[in-house]
Amino acid sequence: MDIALLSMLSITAIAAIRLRDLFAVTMLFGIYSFLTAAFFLTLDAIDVAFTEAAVGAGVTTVLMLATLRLTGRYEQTPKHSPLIPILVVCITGAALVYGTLDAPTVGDPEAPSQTHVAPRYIQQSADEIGIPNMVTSVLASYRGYDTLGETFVIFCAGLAVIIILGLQDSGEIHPGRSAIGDQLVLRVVIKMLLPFILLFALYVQLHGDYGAGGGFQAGVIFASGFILYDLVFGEGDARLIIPPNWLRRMAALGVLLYAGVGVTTLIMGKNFLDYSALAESPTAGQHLGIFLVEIGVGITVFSVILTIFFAFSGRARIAVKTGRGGS
Amino acid sequence: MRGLIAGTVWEGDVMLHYLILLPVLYSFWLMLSGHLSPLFLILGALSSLLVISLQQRMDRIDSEPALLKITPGILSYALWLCWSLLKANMDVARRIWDPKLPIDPVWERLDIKVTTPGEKTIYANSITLTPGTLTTDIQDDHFLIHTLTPENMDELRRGEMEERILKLRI
Amino acid sequence: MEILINLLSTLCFLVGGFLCLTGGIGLLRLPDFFSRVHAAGVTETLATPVLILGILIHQPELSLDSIKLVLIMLIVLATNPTASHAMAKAALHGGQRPVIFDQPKDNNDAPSRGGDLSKP
Amino acid sequence: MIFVAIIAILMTMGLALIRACKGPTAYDRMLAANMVGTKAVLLIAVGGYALNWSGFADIALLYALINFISTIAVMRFFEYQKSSSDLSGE
Repeated sequence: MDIALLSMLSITAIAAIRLRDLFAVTMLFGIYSFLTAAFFLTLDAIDVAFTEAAVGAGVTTVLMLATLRLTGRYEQTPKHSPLIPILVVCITGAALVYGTLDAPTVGDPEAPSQTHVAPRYIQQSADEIGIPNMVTSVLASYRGYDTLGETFVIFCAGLAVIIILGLQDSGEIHPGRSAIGDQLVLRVVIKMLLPFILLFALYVQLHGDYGAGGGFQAGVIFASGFILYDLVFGEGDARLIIPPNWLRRMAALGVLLYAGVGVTTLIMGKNFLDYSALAESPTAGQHLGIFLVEIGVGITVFSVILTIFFAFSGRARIAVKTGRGGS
Repeated sequence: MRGLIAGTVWEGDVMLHYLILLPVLYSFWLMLSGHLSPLFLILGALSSLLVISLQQRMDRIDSEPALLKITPGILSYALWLCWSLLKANMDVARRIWDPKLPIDPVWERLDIKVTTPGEKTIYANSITLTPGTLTTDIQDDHFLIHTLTPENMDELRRGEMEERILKLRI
Repeated sequence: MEILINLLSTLCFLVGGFLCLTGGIGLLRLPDFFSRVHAAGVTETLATPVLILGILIHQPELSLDSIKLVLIMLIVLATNPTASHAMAKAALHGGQRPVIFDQPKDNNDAPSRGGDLSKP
Repeated sequence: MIFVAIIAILMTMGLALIRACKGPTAYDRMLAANMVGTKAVLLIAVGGYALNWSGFADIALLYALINFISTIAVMRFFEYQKSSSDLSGE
C-alpha cells in the first residue's frame, strides 16, 4: 500500500510539473494532497492527516484557484535551459539521500527522537495533563510557546494579506448571484448540507482532547463552510453574514485569548502558559487551559483564512471591473 | 419569502423548520461525539444553537430558506431508488466491460411535471444518481438529459420516477 | 452463522472492489466527458454503499464508527450526484457538447447541437 | 478478502490518475480529481477498518465534505476564468 501510494504521488508530481495549464496543475495538487494524507494515515499520524486533508486538499486548492483568477491560467514556457536546475536538484537530492544513510530506520527504539523527550510525553502526559490524545497535550501544553508563535504567524499572514491586497468592507458590495449561483440543485443541497459542515467543525474543535482534531483543523473546516457558501450564493451574501471588519477583530481576539490565558497563569503565580494554575487540581487546570487555547487558535485560523479568501476574491473582482473599463 | 424547497413560505414555516432542525443537528452531534458526559452534552447543545443562529442569519440574508420536510413516503421511495440503482449499475457495468463498448449516447430534452425546487432537486439528483442517465441542465419546464443508451431515455420518458416523486408531496 | 457473515462480507468486498475497477476502466474507455460521468457514477453510487455494507456486516458489533460510516455513505450519496450534475452543467456552459454517434430518431424537440441550450 | 477491495480501490485511483494526466479537457481532469477524492474516502474507510486506525471514520467524513468543496471551487473558478477571458476577448 505504501509503495502504491508513493508511486502515485510521484506520478502526480511529475505530471504537475510537466503541465503548463495551471488549472490542471491545481487539480493535480488537490489529488496530491489526498494521496499525501492517505500516506500519513498509513504512518499512523492521524492528526497530521487530518490537517493535510482540511488544509491541503480544501483551502489550499481554493486559495490557489483564487490566485489564478488574479494571474493567468497558462504558465509561460521557460526561456532558459532546464539542464542547470535539474543538475542542482540531482545534487541536492543525492546529498539528502546520502544523509538518510546515517539516519536511524523508522521505528528504531535507539533513535534520538525516541529517547529524548518522547518517552516522557508518552508515559506521563496522561497523568500530567489528563488527556487521552497525546498530540493535543504536546501541542497545547508542553509546546504551548510554539503553538502561540504559530498562531501569531497565522495572524501576521492575515495582516500581510490585508495590507497588500486590501479588504473592502461590505458597503460597496451588492448581493448577487455568482457565476454558478443559478444552479438550483447546488443551492438546495448546499443549504441543507451547510449546517452539518459547520457542526462537524465545532465537533472537531471541541473533541481535540479525545481524537484527531483541534483548533487548527476546526478553524479551517469552519472557514471552508463559509467559502462554500460564498462560492454558491455569491460573495455579497457571504460578506453580509460575516462582515470583513468582524473578521479583523476576531483574528485579533483569538490571539489575545491565547496570550491572555498565558498572562492569567503569570498573574496567578505560575509560569507563562502553565495551565495548572487555572484550577484547584492541576489536570482540571490543564483541561481548561487547553480548551481555551484551542478556541483561541480556532477563532484566529477561521478568521484569517476567511480574510485571505475575501481579500483575494475582492481583488479579482476589482481586476475584472477595471479590465472591463479599459476595453 | 421564497423557499428553496417548497416554493412560497411564511414566517411560521421558517420557525417550525428551525425547531425541526435543532434536534436533527443535536442527534448528528451525538452520533459524532459519542461522549455522554454533561460537559459534552452542554457543548453540543451550544454548538447546535450557534449553527442554527448562523443558518438563520444566512436565511435572512439570502431569503431562501431550505425547509426540511419529512414525509412518510420518503422511505419507500428510497427503497425503490436503491432497487433501480442496482439494475442500472449492472447494466452500465456490463456495457463498460463489453469489448465492443455497446453504447449509443443520447442527449435530449425531457419535459417535467414537477414544479417546486425541492421536487426538481430530488428528481434531478435521482436521475444523476442512476448510472446511465445524467441531468445536464435544469430549466423551468424541462431537463436536458444525457443517457448512455436510448433505452435509458425511454425508461425515463415512461416517468415512473417522476410519479413517485410527485407522490412525496415535498 | 459466522460462516454466513464471513461469506456475505467477502462477497460485498469483492463486488465493491470489482465495481470500483469498473468505474476506473470506464473512465478510461468511454469516448467523451459526458459518458465518463456515467462511469464515475457506477463507482460512487453502488461501490461505496456495497463496500460500507461489507464493513458493517464484517464488524463484530455496532459501534460509533459504524454510525459514522452510514453518515459517510449518506453524504457521498447526497453530494456526488450534485457534483456530477454541476460539472456537467459547467461543461455545457463551457461549450462542451456530448458526442452522439448518429441520430436515428428524428425528434423535433431534441436539442440541436449548440442550439438554444447554451443560454448562459 | 478486505485487502482485495483495498487493492481494487488503489488500482482505480491509479486509473483515475491516468485520466487526470491525459485530460484532454479541464472537465475530464475535474471529474478524475473528484473520483480520486471519493476513492480516497473509500480507501480510508475500508483501509482504516482493516488496519484498525483509530478515528478513521472522522477522517473519511472530513474527506467526503472537503472533496465536495474543492470540486465546487474548481468549477466556480473555472467558470469565472472563462467569463472574464471572454470579456477581455471582446
